[in-house]
Amino acid sequence: QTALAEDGEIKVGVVAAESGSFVSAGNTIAAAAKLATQQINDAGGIKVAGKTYKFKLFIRDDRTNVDTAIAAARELVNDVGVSAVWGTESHDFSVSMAKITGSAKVLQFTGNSSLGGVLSDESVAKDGWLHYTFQTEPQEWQRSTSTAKGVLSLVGPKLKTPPKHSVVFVGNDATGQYLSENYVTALKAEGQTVDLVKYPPDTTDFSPLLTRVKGLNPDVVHFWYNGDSTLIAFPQALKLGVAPAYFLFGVDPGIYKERGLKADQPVTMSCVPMCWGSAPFQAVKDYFEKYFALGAAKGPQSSVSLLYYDYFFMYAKALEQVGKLDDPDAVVAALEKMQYQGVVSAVPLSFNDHHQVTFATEVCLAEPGSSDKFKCAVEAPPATAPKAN
Amino acid sequence: MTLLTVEHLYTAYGAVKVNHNVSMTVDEGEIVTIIGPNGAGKSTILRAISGLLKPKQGTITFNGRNVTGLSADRMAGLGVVMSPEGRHIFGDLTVRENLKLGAYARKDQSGVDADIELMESYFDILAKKRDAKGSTLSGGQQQMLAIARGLMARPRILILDEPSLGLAPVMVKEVRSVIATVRDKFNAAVLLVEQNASLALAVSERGYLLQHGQIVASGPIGELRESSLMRELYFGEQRAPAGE
Amino acid sequence: MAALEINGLSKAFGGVIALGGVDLSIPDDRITGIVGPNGSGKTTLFNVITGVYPPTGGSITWHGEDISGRAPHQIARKGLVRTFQQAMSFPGLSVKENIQIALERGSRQLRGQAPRWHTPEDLLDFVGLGGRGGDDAGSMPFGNLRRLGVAVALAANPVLLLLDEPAAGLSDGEANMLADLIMKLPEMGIGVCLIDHHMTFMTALCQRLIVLDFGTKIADGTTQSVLTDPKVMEVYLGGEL
Amino acid sequence: MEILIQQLVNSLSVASVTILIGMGITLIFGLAGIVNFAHGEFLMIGGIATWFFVGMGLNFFVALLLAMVVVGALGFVAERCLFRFTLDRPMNGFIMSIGLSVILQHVVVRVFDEFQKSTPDPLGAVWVVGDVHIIAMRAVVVVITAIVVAITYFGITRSRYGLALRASVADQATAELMGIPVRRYVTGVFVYGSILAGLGGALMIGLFPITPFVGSVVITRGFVVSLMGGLGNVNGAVLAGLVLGLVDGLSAGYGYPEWTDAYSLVLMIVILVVRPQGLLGGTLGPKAS
Amino acid sequence: MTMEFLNLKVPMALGGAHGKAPAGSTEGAGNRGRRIEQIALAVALIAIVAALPSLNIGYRFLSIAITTGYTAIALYGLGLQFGQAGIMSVGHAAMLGVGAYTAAMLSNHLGVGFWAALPASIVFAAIAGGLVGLPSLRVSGQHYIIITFCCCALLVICLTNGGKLTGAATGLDVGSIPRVFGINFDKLFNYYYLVLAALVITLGLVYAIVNSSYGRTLRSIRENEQLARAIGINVDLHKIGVFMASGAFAGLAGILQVYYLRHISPTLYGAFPSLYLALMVMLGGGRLIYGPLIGAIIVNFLPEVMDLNPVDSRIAYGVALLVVILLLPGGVSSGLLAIYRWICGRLFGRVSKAGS
Ligand SMILES: Nc1ncnc2c1ncn2[C@@H]1O[C@H](COP(=O)(O)OP(=O)(O)OP(=O)(O)O)[C@@H](O)[C@H]1O
Ligand SMILES: Nc1ncnc2c1ncn2[C@@H]1O[C@H](COP(=O)(O)OP(=O)(O)OP(=O)(O)O)[C@@H](O)[C@H]1O
Ligand SMILES: [Mg+2]
Ligand SMILES: [Mg+2]
Repeated sequence: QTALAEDGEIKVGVVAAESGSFVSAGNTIAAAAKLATQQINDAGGIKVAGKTYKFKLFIRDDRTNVDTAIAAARELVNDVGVSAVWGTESHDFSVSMAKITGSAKVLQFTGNSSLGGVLSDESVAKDGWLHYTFQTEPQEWQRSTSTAKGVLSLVGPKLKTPPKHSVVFVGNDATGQYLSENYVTALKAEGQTVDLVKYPPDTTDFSPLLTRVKGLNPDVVHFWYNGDSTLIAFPQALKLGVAPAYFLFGVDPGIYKERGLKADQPVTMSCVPMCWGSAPFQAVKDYFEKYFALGAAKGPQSSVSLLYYDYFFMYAKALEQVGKLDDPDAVVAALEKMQYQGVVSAVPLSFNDHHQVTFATEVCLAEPGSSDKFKCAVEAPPATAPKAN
Repeated sequence: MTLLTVEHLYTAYGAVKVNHNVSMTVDEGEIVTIIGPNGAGKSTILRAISGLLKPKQGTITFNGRNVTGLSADRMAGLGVVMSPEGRHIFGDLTVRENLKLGAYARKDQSGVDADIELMESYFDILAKKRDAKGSTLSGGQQQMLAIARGLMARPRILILDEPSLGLAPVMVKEVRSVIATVRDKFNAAVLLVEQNASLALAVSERGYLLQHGQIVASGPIGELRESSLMRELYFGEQRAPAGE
Repeated sequence: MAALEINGLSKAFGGVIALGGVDLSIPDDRITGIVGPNGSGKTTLFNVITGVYPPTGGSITWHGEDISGRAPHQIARKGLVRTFQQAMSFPGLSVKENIQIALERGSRQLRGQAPRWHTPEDLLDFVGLGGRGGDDAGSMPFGNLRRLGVAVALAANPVLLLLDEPAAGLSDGEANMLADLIMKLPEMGIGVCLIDHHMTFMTALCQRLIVLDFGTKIADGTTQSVLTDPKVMEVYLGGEL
Repeated sequence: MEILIQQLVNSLSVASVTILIGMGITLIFGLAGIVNFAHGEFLMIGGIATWFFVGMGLNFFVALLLAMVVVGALGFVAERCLFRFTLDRPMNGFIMSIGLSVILQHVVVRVFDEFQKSTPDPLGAVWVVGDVHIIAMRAVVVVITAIVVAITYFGITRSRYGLALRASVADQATAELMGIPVRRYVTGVFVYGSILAGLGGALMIGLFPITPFVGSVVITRGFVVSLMGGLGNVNGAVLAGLVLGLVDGLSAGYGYPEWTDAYSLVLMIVILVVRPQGLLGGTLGPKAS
Repeated sequence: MTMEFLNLKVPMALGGAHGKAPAGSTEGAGNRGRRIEQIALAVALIAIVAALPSLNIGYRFLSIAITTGYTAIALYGLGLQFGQAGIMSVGHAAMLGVGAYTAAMLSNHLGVGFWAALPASIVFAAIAGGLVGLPSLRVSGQHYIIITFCCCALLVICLTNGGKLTGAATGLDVGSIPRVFGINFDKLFNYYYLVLAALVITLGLVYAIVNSSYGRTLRSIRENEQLARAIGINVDLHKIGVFMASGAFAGLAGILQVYYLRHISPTLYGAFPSLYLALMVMLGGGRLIYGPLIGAIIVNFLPEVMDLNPVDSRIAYGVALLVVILLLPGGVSSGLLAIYRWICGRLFGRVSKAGS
């Protein structure tokens, strides 16, 4: 069932939500894929065993519906015969799809943080069901630690006394449940006492829960994970005077500026994975220029595209290294060993032995009273997982 | 003066034809009865006149004005008011509210309270059950309420579909006098469908005999009662085939 | 002892006393009539007997068994089946299916007898609706609907059939035909208890009349004697018939 | 103590938006006999329209009035072109309204985009009393809700329209025989309910950002309020809205936060089982057989 | 109470809103010719559907056909409940959820595989159906609908907060179906036939129920509860019975779903999937035997067929729904049936007498 390229084409697929409730994240994947494949093809394609191949991209909408996602995966894998798939952005779909791609030896790149929960020695081993699956979001403890360090180091100097008590405010869905555990651990490792408050997904009026948070007397409130919800909750928190400092995960400085958000308190924010509103590296800046030039929308989720972009290049590089198109096992082996200098990270990207990528997270501080002055930092990813003390 | 004229009326429910070429008149202050076996289409004529059912063909003229096809609420506004078969009391509303609704189309809201008292004097049960919900009334009590509710509109013509249904003999007599009152006091005509022979014969002046959706005889009620169909129907002198 | 024995039965709705301690005995091999002014509690009596409302006080004994407070379907299965004052059917179904449903239910309560009607058509013929089986029960004229109501109740295989104003809306001629039909029932082993205001109909059918007024029994006896009772004449008949 | 007072203040403001949604639904459901699942989308469009007009440079409160007009017109068209034809089959109307909600969501996505929309806080002020923060815009929402409740109460419950509407939903044909222009009234109620949705949406975007998908989040609460209070019962909607607001405020403040949504659901089921006609009693809605 | 009095269509309870049974409905299909016609149609349909995979239709199509299949099974339960007993639910996905989670939890915590879990899923979903049905004995149609919606939301909250037991928001994974007679169900074709077999059994059972005296009993409850009680029908018992039957079919659908997706999470069983189930039944028509199947086919395949821009396709989809509901209030199946009868009438020169 291996996808054999014909006429110098390598078929690759994307499954993403172009409609339905995940549409804002889903659209960014398709946009990134188009940009990456176009760049690779324009630069002369992929040279394998002396022959030149171009990527042929098949994009399928999953309508934020798992049945459609599976049908799309089946189609791409069995009918179209792609050799690799990018997507999806939601956990359930990725997992269900991995069962299809894995058994057909089709590579799958998915920027799904909670996938970390199932990537294990066993599942990524040679006959494991995730052997062909790669997680393109950083390992959660890495992101959590570099974020926690970044937030505390930026906020600390702005407060009268160093922050000691953090409250993590997170949506009670799959990603939220999985992510918050790691972040709480990371904060504890940085010496914080931490309270975790989960809000039901789809909450619109946060004032009762925020008042509860206020009652906990936090030094810093961390709005974790869902940028859209954070953008609803944060202004309410400001009005209720919930805390002396805030951290907004997944809120891009670009959005902060666009919304004209402003606070007297220090506010930090971070993006998944790099911010388009205040990009730390020239490469990222260039990337977003091209990305938005293609007509992609500027939203809280725009950065998600970066979780997919680099991996087209990595995959192309791996194919060239292997020199064969019909040996997915060799491609996996090549990827496992590869160091690739991508856009998303200052240090080369690489996968660990659980097929998880490593890179740092950018954290920015908005100067109190301003909506467009940012100070950003990228904490180097830690080498080992933190332990709460 | 002719108040209501029906000319060449045809009615149907979907493909089921009911009335064929029905023509009739009601004069001002007159009491007219339509008589006919079960399923002859009596109620259907009344529905067409009161605007609940659009006629397939024919014209209905009221007070010199062509009212064919007007909706029921417009007809009520003009003074054509029907008290339907099977009472149709608003079960969730109180007796008083039911009466008030009867007067909905009236412009002179001031007279309404006085009329409610009048109705309560005709049917004393309505006073006793003033605040009871319609659904808790007994069948006969509901029937009285339905008639009173129709009267509350101060209609020019009151259409009653089987008003004596479910009434005790003593109340049937009461209804008889109320119908007479309608004409005398309210100055209204009455168009009646009634199975109770003694009531129909006692109150009405003229009648139409309906069979298979068509008018087969008409005239002063005294003459009609001699017709064979009428005898068969009302007095059971001969058996009509069942299920007509 | 009669099949249905009612002792001191009372029913109050809030302040309204619909039944104020009624004693009755109704046999299941005859036709018994109940009359009374509007609102005197006749329908309520049926409702309480058939379990639609629990009684406020008193007892109902059916063939020696106390059935007060039982659920309506349990009472129906014991052979006490009623019709409704507002004629009822299963409106969205065909006339035939209306009867079939009840027949199937009734055939499970045969109490050792042979079924009286084998097919819906038999029963339709019996009530004079022969050939109407395909009609939609919801769009029948009033009179036929009444007949269908009786047919459905008969199909449920009653021992005592409680009819609430079966002749309402029928002309005298039609009422006579219905009376002929009801007359046949006791011979078939079905007792009848009947409410109606149609006096020619009642006098033709019932040898015995019970009169209720304000929830109490004011007369009980032969039709002749009851109808000449001055009290009944006053409250119910409003003078001579 | 401040926290408790703050929670009570919050509850009141949560309750008022809920009341506005619930009141629109209770009128449309209980008095016009239409189960409009797209009511949430009507609200969303009210919010998006406000955002659009504010973006054009209009004052927030002018935009709010325009949004009410827009949604009212939408309601008029929907009733005249769609729900009119399903009055006798409420379940079909219900399914149709689901279709309508899909259409409205995606038309908004098509015309604008799928991202959150927000307007600057129209008032911006926050009054701090002790340590209790009273957000000016929320206070305004409470006041507007109170005014609307009063208008509705006297306009619908106290006038003869209320009675006529209750009669119409119970038995349309007989109501017509009484001279009640049932069709016109149904349209009227539907449009009025829609205008309330428009107002709710406008006020909502005055409080926090909304997305084209917000309708489906608020709609359940609207139905819960209308049934809990009693269909068609304005007072009932107010009471139920307050109860829900209080339950939300207190459970969020003192319960297990991840179970926040469950408290009000359980409460509603219990109330409906114990009092099927709702707390204050109402119509049976689309005629129950 | 006379329903059609005054000849205005009386608005019926939200529950039983299909109006009159369309001509030629399965209800009381007594006529022998019609029965032969039905059997022939069923055989032809099954033959076509069974032959589909060999026509090289592609995996995408096949996948969607599987989804359609198990959705249709759940819809048949809902169709019984709504079409026959007249009680609608917009929380039916919760019943699927109980079936699916029963299987997944048995597999994860007790190592019980597909075949052993199958009866358990059906039984648990049936019990859940009965429990959720209890309030319907007290509250009226439209109130009950909202209760089902809330029950569904509650289930999702419980599953989301169920920790290890339910896999919380992340959900649970299951393995493959153990082979029987050497059939490997990991092959999509084989899974397709498994679902097809389940669907055919469902169809047969539903057909039998609808045409049995039990089916008639349910319809009598739909049409007039009070009268049904008065002739000795235990209305409450049968209502709960139909909820349990409906739940059982949903349970079957649920276990088929979980072993197809191989991974489930609470959001699959929330408000939206539930609404779509209700929508499919209404669209296809709850009272005709092929109604639920047609509804499932339309909803699952329509977006595929109209593969416009996703946003446009949603709009077109909504518009199509409005048009269907307005023009064919009895559902697409009744519209198709009318066309079929019309053609037959034309072809054979006889006017179909059904329903006249
Ligand atoms: N809603 C309806 N749909 C179809 N046919 C109907 C409908 N209502 C009545 N019919 C039919 O129309 C015919 C006339 O009915 P109608 O109710 O006018 O009779 P009627 O003379 O008033 O009889 P009754 O004395 O029993 O009240 C009957 O054959 C009946 O079956
Ligand atoms: N559910 C109820 N709630 C309150 N009062 C009721 C209820 N049902 C009946 N009543 C009252 O009880 C009394 C008896 O009513 P019932 O229906 O038994 O009278 P009836 O003898 O059948 O009269 P009719 O001959 O008019 O049918 C009436 O005054 C009625 O208003
Ligand atoms: Mg009639
Ligand atoms: Mg009575």
